[in-house]
Amino acid sequence: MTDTKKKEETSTHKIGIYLWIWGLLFVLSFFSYMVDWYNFQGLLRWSLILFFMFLKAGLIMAFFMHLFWERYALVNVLLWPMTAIACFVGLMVAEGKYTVFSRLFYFFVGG
Amino acid sequence: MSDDLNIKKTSSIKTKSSSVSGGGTDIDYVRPAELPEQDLYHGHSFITKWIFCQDAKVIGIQYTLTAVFTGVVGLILSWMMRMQLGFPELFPFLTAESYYQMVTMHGMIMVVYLLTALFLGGFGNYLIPLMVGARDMVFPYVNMISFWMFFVAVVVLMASFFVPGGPTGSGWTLYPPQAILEGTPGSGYGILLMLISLSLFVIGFTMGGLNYVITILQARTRGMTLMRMPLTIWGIFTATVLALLAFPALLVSSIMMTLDKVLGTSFFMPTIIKAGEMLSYDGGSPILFQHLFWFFGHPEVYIVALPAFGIVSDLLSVHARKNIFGYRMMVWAIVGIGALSFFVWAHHMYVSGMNPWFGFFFASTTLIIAVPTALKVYNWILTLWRGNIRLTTVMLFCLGFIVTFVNGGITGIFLGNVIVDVPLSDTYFVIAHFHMVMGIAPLMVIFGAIYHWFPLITGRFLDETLGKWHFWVTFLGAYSIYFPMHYLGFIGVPRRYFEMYDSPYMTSAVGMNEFISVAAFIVGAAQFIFFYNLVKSIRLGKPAGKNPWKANSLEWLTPQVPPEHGNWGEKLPVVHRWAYDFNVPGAKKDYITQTTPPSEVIEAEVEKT
Amino acid sequence: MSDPTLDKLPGGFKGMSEDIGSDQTTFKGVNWGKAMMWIFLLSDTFVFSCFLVAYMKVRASVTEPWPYPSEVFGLEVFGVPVPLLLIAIMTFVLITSSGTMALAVKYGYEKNRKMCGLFVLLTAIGGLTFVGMQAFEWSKLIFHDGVRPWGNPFGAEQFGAFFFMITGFHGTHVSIGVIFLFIFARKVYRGDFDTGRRGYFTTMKSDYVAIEILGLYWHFVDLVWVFIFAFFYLW
Amino acid sequence: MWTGLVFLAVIIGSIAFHVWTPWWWTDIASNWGAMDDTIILTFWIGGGVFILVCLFMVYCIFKFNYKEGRKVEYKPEDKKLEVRLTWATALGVAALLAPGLLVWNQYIKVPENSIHVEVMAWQWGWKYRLPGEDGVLGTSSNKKINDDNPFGINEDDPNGKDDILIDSEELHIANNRPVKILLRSIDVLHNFYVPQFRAKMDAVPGMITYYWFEPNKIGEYEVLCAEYCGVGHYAMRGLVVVDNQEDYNKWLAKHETFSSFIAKRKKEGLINEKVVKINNILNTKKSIKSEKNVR
Ligand code: HEA
Ligand code: HEA
Ligand code: CUA
Ligand SMILES: [Cu+2]
Repeated sequence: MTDTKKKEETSTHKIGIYLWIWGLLFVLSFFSYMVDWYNFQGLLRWSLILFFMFLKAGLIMAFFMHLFWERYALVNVLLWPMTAIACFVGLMVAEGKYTVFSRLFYFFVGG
Repeated sequence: MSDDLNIKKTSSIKTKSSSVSGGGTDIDYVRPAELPEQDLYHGHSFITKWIFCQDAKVIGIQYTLTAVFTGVVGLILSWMMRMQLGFPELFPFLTAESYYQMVTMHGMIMVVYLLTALFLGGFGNYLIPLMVGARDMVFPYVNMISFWMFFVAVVVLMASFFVPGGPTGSGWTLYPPQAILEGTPGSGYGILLMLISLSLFVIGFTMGGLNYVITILQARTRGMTLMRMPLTIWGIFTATVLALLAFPALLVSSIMMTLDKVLGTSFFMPTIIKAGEMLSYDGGSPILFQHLFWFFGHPEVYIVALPAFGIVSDLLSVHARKNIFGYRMMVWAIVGIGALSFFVWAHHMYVSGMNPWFGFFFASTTLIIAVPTALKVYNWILTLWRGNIRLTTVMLFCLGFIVTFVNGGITGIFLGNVIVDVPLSDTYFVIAHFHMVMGIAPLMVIFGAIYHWFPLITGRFLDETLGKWHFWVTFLGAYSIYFPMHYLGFIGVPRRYFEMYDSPYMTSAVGMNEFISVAAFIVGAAQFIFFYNLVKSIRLGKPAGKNPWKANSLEWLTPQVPPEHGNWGEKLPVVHRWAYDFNVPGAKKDYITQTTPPSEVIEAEVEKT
Repeated sequence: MSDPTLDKLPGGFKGMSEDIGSDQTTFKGVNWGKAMMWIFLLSDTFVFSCFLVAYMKVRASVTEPWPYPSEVFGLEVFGVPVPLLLIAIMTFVLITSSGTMALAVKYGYEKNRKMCGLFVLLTAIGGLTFVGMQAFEWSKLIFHDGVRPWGNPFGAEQFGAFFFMITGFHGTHVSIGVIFLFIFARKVYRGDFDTGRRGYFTTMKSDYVAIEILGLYWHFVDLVWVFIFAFFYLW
Repeated sequence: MWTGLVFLAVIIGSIAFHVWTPWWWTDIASNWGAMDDTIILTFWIGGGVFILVCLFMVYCIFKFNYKEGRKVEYKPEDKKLEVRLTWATALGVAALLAPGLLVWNQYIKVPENSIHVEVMAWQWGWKYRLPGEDGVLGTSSNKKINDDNPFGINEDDPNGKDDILIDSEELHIANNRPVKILLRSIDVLHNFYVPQFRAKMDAVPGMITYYWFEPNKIGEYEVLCAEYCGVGHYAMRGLVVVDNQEDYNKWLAKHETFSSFIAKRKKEGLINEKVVKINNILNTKKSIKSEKNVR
């Protein structure tokens, strides 16, 4: 994202770019659907799901929501708080695993 | 790079540097206005002027009055609790059920409906537009709705006192499964009304909070950079951001608990055997609720602390006639504390049975938070250093704040260190910690702030003599309630005990409890001095005139006192400096208001030398 | 966006530090309403994140088997079971409506009343379709499969609870969006944004930026669906 | 003038109170002396900072009281001072945190040779289960709790057969042997807390939590429930008796094992119909789930 590129696109954007993103979203959604269709499992499934998810989310935010063209002040204000969520998610994954371990280890019909 | 954005060149925080660059008019240059004037809706009738009013100042006062009303309810509840704890046999109507209901309502009211609403809704609404030089909040209509949502939330909360079964007695932390099962008082309507009230509060607050944030970010007056804002605004701003990001967790946990209660879902409810029967719940996770609650709850305690930090900085600076020490550090500390507060929540859960490895992470983050907080404390006392301290009531409350806050903060350090928390958690040590740091310290600031801004709001001073009495009784009384209380915690007295004296080693607590209770009655009663002072001074107080404390910040510089709707008359003020130019060397007066252009300061200097 | 003076400002991180250091506004050229919508969406992101985090935590810790979404949400087409078919269609519908919304915003910038109104209307219809399909999905699950918030025949009972709660919350967002889309479609056609007619309760003048703000909301709803789709249906 | 004096009095009073307080922790009866030490350390560092900060404040009150025309320092910031203070504080924090985390590490790592004791909390009381000869507790589940199986022990788990059931508030443990407390609850959160042992942890329904300690003083200790659990919370007391090995063995022998318990019930002819009943409950529950919730 260089300055010059930004400048050209600030005011209004060609319709093409929206159609492109639109198409891409279709394709990506189709791919993530295919992950299920071909019944990938395990790590592969997870990485594919997350990859397509973040790509789609990124495209929507960047272009449909115009974040790509916004000034960094706004972009940063919006993205940094996500670290709190990331931390929350990470810890809750650990917590979920710990709980299920405790249940499986000591119980025989679940908690 | 366009020149007109480069404001740093023309004026900086330090007056010294701006005054060296010589005379001429361009030194007073401030960027032209970016935005058109705000259209305001002016009320015409009593209803649109005072009830469904869109003026942030009136909304602020509405918030304050409602919050203080709930505060008085909370105070009375605390009296009754102390009655039971100090003199257990005296009042037969104080049953265990009602005791727990009181504890719960007391805690929730004080934290959420008094302090949060008062600091953000009350002070936020009143001060933000004035201090950043805006005519009003950016969306006055939404702001008005915000207050009325809050009002409804309070009504719903109070209604729970009158429903069958009474209000919920689940503790303000509302931990399931207990909160929604029989065996806890008010587990029927009480808890539902509590959850509904909280949800309404969150929704209402979100509307207000968006207004505060956007007003501060996008509606400042010319020359008002972020680094020139009074720390009050920084505190309120950061707290509001925290609230906008933390309340969602409360909302979500309220919704989920409501569903568990009403629909019989099992989000937080595992298999449970009650009275020999198995309930229909299965597989849920009580600890999940605690994570959600404290993901909200810990930021929440800073939501009530940060505005207090900000306000006390301003009060100290004005009344010590000295610039706040280390302004930039203060700003970074506020922001840093705010950001970090999202990474420490599970320090409330050290002994909750969560993944034990979390202890390492959360103990570290928790103690790290002490560093920026400590800096703030140092800066407050360094502001006093070589100042010219006016020992007004306001200043006294600030000093009281410092003592109680440091005391409570240090006990927080005890609790934050995970292994120390193990014996102390869920004992009166925790109660003492948070009353010192939350019950007393921010209240000191609120009182100080009211003594400080009352002349602006009403045009009259509060009575200083009564004020001093109010301060000393409150400070000494509250300190003697909570300082000894820590030692109850050492003995091992658990919190939320309706009575406890039959244990052999706890009998020694009886005497202390009686003492604490008496002190609590006195402190509570002292608040009525304050209320009397308020009522009396509205009509009979000494007229204050403009800017009675000789402060610098914008709110004192309105054409009218009290400020009218729209705040600024014809023209918005233009800001040239930070709010802390007190006793600038060479300046004629001991303060230079934010609107004073550099060229005038130079003249003053020239005259003097 | 269309403010020409903005083009003179430096971009990137340098621009950021200058914006933050400047007076009056921090988000240069961002309208109050738009800034407010962004911050609201940030807050709302936390709401949805909390829902999803709770879901993850509970799903990770139940010991009963979690129903296999691919089958639960499958449809039979001419006797052939197709996994997640309905959801796939819903996803495409929502993305389509997001696309039309993006175009509506674009025409809004250009103050093209006709096209803007048309695309807002199309978006509203897309949204309505989505809600309709969701209603169908819910009723299939409730009446056909016997899924309830408090239990289901397939396994862990939290499945239904989280499903109804999260999609319900999302559906509510969509429905609110649809209502506003219809209202704004009317406003655009009526020319409110060209004449600057004032709204009911406020003294603010209408402006095409309102379409952009509405667009942000709508795209956000789509964004949330991306996450729900990944975590609820594909996991 | 007297403002400063009163503040000074408050500080001195706090110190005096701390030094001469008659209220202090109970004599420790476990290995967790390290917790007390950490608290003392925190007192020294934290208390020291508290005193310094407050004394500085009092000094300022005396020294810089308002005087017309006093020369006031104009010094917006002092980078060097601030950096120094930051480091000093960080150092203080590290000095508290490091030992704290070391002790915590001990707290969550249970010694191999510890005796497992299951504490089962209910509204509002305690029950206990000890492993039998094999030293292992059988698996269990709240779903299996009924009159014939008050602890919900897995009948198919051989480890559970010889588990010793203690349907009373009183628990005995042997002196100088590490104990791993396994906490379990059948209804709401509770917390098994004996002030003299210092250690505590919540009992969470739906999972098992734990902590450990090694009692080192023979005597009787009151158990307090330290997590709010409804109106009976304050009355939810228990008793832990620390015995020498001999007394402990005697006490242990007095209690019946799970298999003897079942045998007794069978003899009394209570068990058959009940088993059918509980199975019915479990089955209906499965089918109910998709129909309609009971509550
Ligand atoms: C305004 C509210 C407020 C504030 C500011 C704080 C501040 C802090 N709190 Fe407190 N806390 C509460 C309100 C607050 N707390 C409430 C309401 C509860 C109980 C909720 C409930 O269970 O009902 C609670 C409970 C609580 C617990 C859980 C206890 C338990 O239940 O077992 C913990 C544990 O870590 C904790 C820690 C801290 C820490 C480390 C700080 C720190 O931020 C403090 C930092 C400040 C200082 C340290 C003082 C100044 C510093 C110096 C002078 C420098 C020198 C210091 C050193 C070198 C150490 N608090
Ligand atoms: C800000 C929060 C706050 C405040 C101010 C207070 C004030 C008081 N609290 Fe409370 N308290 C809590 C928050 C607070 N509390 C919480 C969160 C809990 C935990 C609940 C739970 O366990 O679930 C609790 C629990 C709690 C307990 C423990 C109960 C138990 O565990 O069994 C006790 C016991 O003594 C107690 C006592 C008191 C007393 C005597 C006062 C006061 O009397 C102190 C003196 C009063 C004042 C100094 C003034 C009060 C203010 C006003 C009347 C408003 C007026 C304001 C203006 C005009 C601006 N409180
Ligand atoms: Cu059991 Cu409190
Ligand atoms: Cu906390």
